[in-house]
Amino acid sequence: MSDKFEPVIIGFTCNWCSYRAADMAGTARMKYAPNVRLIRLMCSGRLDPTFVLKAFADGADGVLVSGCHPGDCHYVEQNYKMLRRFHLLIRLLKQMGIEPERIKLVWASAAEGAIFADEINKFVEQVRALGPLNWGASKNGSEKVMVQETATEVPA
Amino acid sequence: MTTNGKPKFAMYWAASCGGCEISVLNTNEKILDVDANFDVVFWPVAMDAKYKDVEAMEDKSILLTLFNGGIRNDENEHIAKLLRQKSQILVAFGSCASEGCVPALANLSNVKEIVDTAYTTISTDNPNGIRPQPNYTVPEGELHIPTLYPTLRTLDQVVDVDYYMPGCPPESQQISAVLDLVIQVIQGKAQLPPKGAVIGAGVSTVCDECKRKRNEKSIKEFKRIQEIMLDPEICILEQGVICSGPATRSGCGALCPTAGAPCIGCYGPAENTLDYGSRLLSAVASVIDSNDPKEIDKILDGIPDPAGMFYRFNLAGSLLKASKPAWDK
Amino acid sequence: MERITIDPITRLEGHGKIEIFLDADGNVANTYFQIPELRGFERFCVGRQVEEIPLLTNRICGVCPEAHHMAGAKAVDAVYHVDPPRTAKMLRELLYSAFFVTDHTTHFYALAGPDFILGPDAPVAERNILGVIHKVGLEIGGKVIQARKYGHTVIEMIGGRKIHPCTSIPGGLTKGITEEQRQEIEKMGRWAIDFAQFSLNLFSDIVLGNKTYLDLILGDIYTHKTYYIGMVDENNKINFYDGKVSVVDPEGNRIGKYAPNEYTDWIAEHVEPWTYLKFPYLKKVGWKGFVDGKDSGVYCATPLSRLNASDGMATPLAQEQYEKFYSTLGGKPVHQRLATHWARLIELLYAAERWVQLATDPEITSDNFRTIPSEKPTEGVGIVEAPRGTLTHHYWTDERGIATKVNLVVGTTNNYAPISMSVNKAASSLIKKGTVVTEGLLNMVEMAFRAYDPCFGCATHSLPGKMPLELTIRDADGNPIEVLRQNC
Amino acid sequence: MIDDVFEAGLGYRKVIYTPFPQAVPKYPVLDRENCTYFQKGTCKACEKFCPTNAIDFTQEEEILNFDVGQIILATGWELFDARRISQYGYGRLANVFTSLEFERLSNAAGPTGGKVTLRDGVTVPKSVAIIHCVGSRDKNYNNYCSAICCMQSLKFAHLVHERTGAEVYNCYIDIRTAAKSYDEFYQRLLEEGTHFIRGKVAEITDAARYPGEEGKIIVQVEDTLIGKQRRLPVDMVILSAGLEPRHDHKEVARLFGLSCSSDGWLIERHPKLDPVATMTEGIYIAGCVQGPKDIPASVAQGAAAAARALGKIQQKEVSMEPIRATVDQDKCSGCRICNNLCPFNAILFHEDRMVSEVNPALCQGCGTCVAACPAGAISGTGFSNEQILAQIDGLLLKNIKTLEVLQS
Repeated sequence: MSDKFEPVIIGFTCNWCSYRAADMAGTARMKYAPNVRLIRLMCSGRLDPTFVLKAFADGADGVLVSGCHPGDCHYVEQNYKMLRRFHLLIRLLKQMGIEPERIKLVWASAAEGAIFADEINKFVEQVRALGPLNWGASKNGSEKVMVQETATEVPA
Repeated sequence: MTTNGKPKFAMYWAASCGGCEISVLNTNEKILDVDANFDVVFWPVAMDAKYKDVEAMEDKSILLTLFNGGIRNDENEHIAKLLRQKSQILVAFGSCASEGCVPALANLSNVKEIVDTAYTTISTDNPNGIRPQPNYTVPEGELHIPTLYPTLRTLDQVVDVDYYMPGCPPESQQISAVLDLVIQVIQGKAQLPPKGAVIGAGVSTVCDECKRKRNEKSIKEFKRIQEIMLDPEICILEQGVICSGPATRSGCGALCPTAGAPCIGCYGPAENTLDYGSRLLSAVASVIDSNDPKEIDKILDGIPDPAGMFYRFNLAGSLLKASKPAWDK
Repeated sequence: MERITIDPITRLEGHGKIEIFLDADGNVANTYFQIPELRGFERFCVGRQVEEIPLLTNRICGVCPEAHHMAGAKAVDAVYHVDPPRTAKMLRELLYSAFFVTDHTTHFYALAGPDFILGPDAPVAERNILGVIHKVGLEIGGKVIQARKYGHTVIEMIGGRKIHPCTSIPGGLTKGITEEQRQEIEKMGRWAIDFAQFSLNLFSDIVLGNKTYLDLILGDIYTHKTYYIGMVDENNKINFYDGKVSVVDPEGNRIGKYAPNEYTDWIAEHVEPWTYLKFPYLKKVGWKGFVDGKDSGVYCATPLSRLNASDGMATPLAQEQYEKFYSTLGGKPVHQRLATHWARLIELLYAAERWVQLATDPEITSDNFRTIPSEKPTEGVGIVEAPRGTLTHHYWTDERGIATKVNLVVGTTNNYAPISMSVNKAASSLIKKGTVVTEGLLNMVEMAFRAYDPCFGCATHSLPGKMPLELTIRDADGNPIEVLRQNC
Repeated sequence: MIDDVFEAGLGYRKVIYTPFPQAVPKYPVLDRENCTYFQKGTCKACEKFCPTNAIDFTQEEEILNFDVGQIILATGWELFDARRISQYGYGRLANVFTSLEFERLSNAAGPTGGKVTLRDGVTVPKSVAIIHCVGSRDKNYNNYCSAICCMQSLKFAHLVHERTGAEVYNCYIDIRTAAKSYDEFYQRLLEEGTHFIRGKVAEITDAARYPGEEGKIIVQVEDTLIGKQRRLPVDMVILSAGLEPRHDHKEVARLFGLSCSSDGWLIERHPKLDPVATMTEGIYIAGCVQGPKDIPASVAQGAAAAARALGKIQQKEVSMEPIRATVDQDKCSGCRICNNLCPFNAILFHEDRMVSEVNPALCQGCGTCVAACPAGAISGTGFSNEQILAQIDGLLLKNIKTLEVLQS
């Protein structure tokens, strides 16, 4: 067990692009940091800010949000609706004392497995540099977050 | 202690403003119904309360306790636990107990900042930088004042809560309706709602009760209420002024929008909603009329205080509960 | 050293606690009146949109949210350098007058009334509003409920809500009133005038007609010679909503009047390490400790203070009562704290008369209730008279109208030093070596501060109302030898 | 009249003409802009000559509305404009042709009757260079492979060889012959003696530098197989221009509620499992509107799309993906936040009851309205709040009581 801080990151992916990009990265045997645990949504437009807050409150150190490139949304333009929320959410997180560097938006097409993997790796390092957020464990007497030392296999 | 066979009733305030109590008093004649149907054992505002008597009671001997106010210090917490122990039904009464209300905005700052601010204001004469001390020795002896908790918490973050009654304060007619229901339950004419339910409010949101005309929404610019003359007939949010009505539980009768002011969200989140602020944030942001990041940012400059705007009444009860500076050492 | 703790904290929401230290002779050595809570409004209002602060500060106190709403509204007007139209100011003052009727009624009948009508030695179980009703008749209960109901009806018509009004914004109000509403308001106001006169007659019959009470009022136990402040109009008549704050010395001489934005020249707040609440005093005189007299900056801001600081009432019936007040009590200024209850009823009458005056103004139903601010927001002070004292809100903003600093000098806070002194004096006078501490005696101590109608909801930004007490007498080792409780 | 459309500017047509030999319906049309009657007000000679009185000068364009349940989009492609690669000289050098031009030139029904000539219409080229991947597989223009150019270029090489006996040089990046009988054709060309040079052409110019280059077009190319720069002096150059989406692809996509890839091709519902359906129920795509493809693939996809449409008609009922949003009518406050958010117009507002409702036949299940509903009144099957929040819990090892048991 190393002493190196392993950030826990929740990633929200779009069924049509980034989820497939992650899939592609996998099938192409490209490695990306196991710190990111992905949740599939049908569209980034499904991203409810509640999910992001829940992830942080439950102990995530970072949140990755990904969607189709602007103009490429499978549902025409729903990724823009996520974009609008994302911008406002960042402002809120800043006020709550969560560094904007802990949340990242990545546009990735289904073909961009390598780019997506690269972005994940960069983001993991970025969050690692910030250190643990420890939100869930910090509340008075509330339960401690269990963070495993080594990343386990994440069911898709 | 009275033993007239009537079920026992208690009402208590913790860290609150007293508006809940006033709203109960504003039910007027309903108070008499309470008196007729209950043995009021503990209600500081209306009667001489016997706290020690409560302590001496058997567990679960109070049928109904309405608890208002948030949990700011150990004393609040202590009595919350006591009343939980003594009560069959504990209701988080009002916004403070349910979700923290305005005082929970203090959870955006840490206690040191709060104290420093209070004792360095422009009118404060404090050349020696004095701060109140939990323990302080005066010539005659030692004095104690409680230490503040780092954050304000809701009642259900401290004890198990049976029902929630939202509102700042809960509207009198809603209080009357709830009291009627409980009286009917006692008389065997009605059933209690399932544990954990929100009572004395609707299941929809304030728009449901708002008479203003609504259209499809598309916002190009957010405005502050002092900047425009609002059309009294049309949805306030459509006019660019953020109104919390769409996300706020119904039950008040849309009082503020009817009076020309935006809803500020005192009735809390709608049914089964995990986080009030993110619901409202998501809704408001979704209808911004731009796909260009720069323009979106410019439009968002019209919401200079998202935390205050979206968590005005709900910070303690939100997912994040408090800002990082509030709890970070 | 023996100590007596009058400790409402043990009732466990804790908003006031009195420590009485006895000296070796068993006499009172000193008292400390502690406020153990702080909610931090001055901190967390920072960063908010300034027009929202009048809504947030409402929640300082659910008993007098109208006062915070009005002080806040005037402060945000000043922040935006905007002068609301006459109709807006009148509507706000109309709401505020109705509120004063409600609030003063509640205090007199529910909190102070029992002391006079039933007597301080009456059994605890009877010493409440129900006891009052039993003594003077059920009809009064109905009238008190009616007065509260009417007041709240007007508050809701203009303020949008019965509790925590929401309609005051920078430059005026979000809405006006209709002619039908005006007629209803006028009708209720006329009833309120009758009710106020009825209340004064009741006071006159029961209290002034009873020599024991009169002696109690005029006695030294409840007397302090302090400065007084209160808001007055341009004719130096009392006004709750607008004007300048008049300051008079213990001899009744006006030493000046200050406008809201000059308050920092006049008022400063002293800090003690053993309590969360600050002690305001007159800056020009200086903080000399918990003493009265001309050299001590301790001042008082209550109904009695307002009468002392003014030259009279702006309405005829109230003016008559004002004159009667001073002729009965021996001229200005009146220092006897228990006279505050009478002063409160005179204010009740004034508020009811003002209510009708404003409701019959032809411009009150005008549509001109808003001025849209055109200047950049900067800084502003708003002052109103809250029922429990002069209330000052001071906001600073950046150019976007986001609060950067907030200062609040709240009604009850003004009176913290005099309340402490009154408690000390009452305790010192009543508790002597060998005294058996009875509930009645404890209540006499409580009466010392009840006259101020202290609202620690406002002061601590916590809760209002009648204070529960726990009095503990401890021996030299700190072991309790006797415990007495009231309301706890 | 020069026929800019079908003959690619190489041939002529009359003012009254049939657009192309296989036009459906096969009716002649009248070109108003060039008709003497429409321009000057007199003539109508044709009217007199027409034996069936088929000419009607009063006819106007009209828009016909059809109510249909399904639509197959086969709006095709546009040719990459070779002028954009200015160093290739198209439009400047007369004997640089595009693939489309050469297609007409080599066609038996074309302007030259199938005779391969230079721009003068007379001279037969003695050497021809065919440039592959013009505007394709080039990050300056289009990243994608246009799919048809390899086989098209091989066909051209074969035709040139067959009709003129000229030397043919094919400059290619890769040869892609991945379909039945394609590679065999490539082998045949190799045997015919066509030169294949692996390398991307740098420049096409008429500036002669060496003897023998005068009067020729010189193709500068690096032959990467031998690692040498080569200059090919030829008489004729054919640019195998790539396929591009139609210029109005975005409007078409918007009209039908579809989305395009970043290249501009319409996106199918699923690249493997549902290649002709789209995200909009009842809209199918076939041919190059979905991506570059050759004729067999286009025909196959067209037939597939037709079969899908017929299948729906046969079933007489519509089955849908179970991922749909629904509005809880009790919780909906009628705030109308969601009304404007659906690109498929699936959300309707009932003025009478002041509630919104999702039309399940139109909803595509993206979930945007679910995320935006401030009342939490909209829920999405398969991706409900509870389900996603439970996933977050699970991934963060929260609220999992059994886990500790398992670990211990």
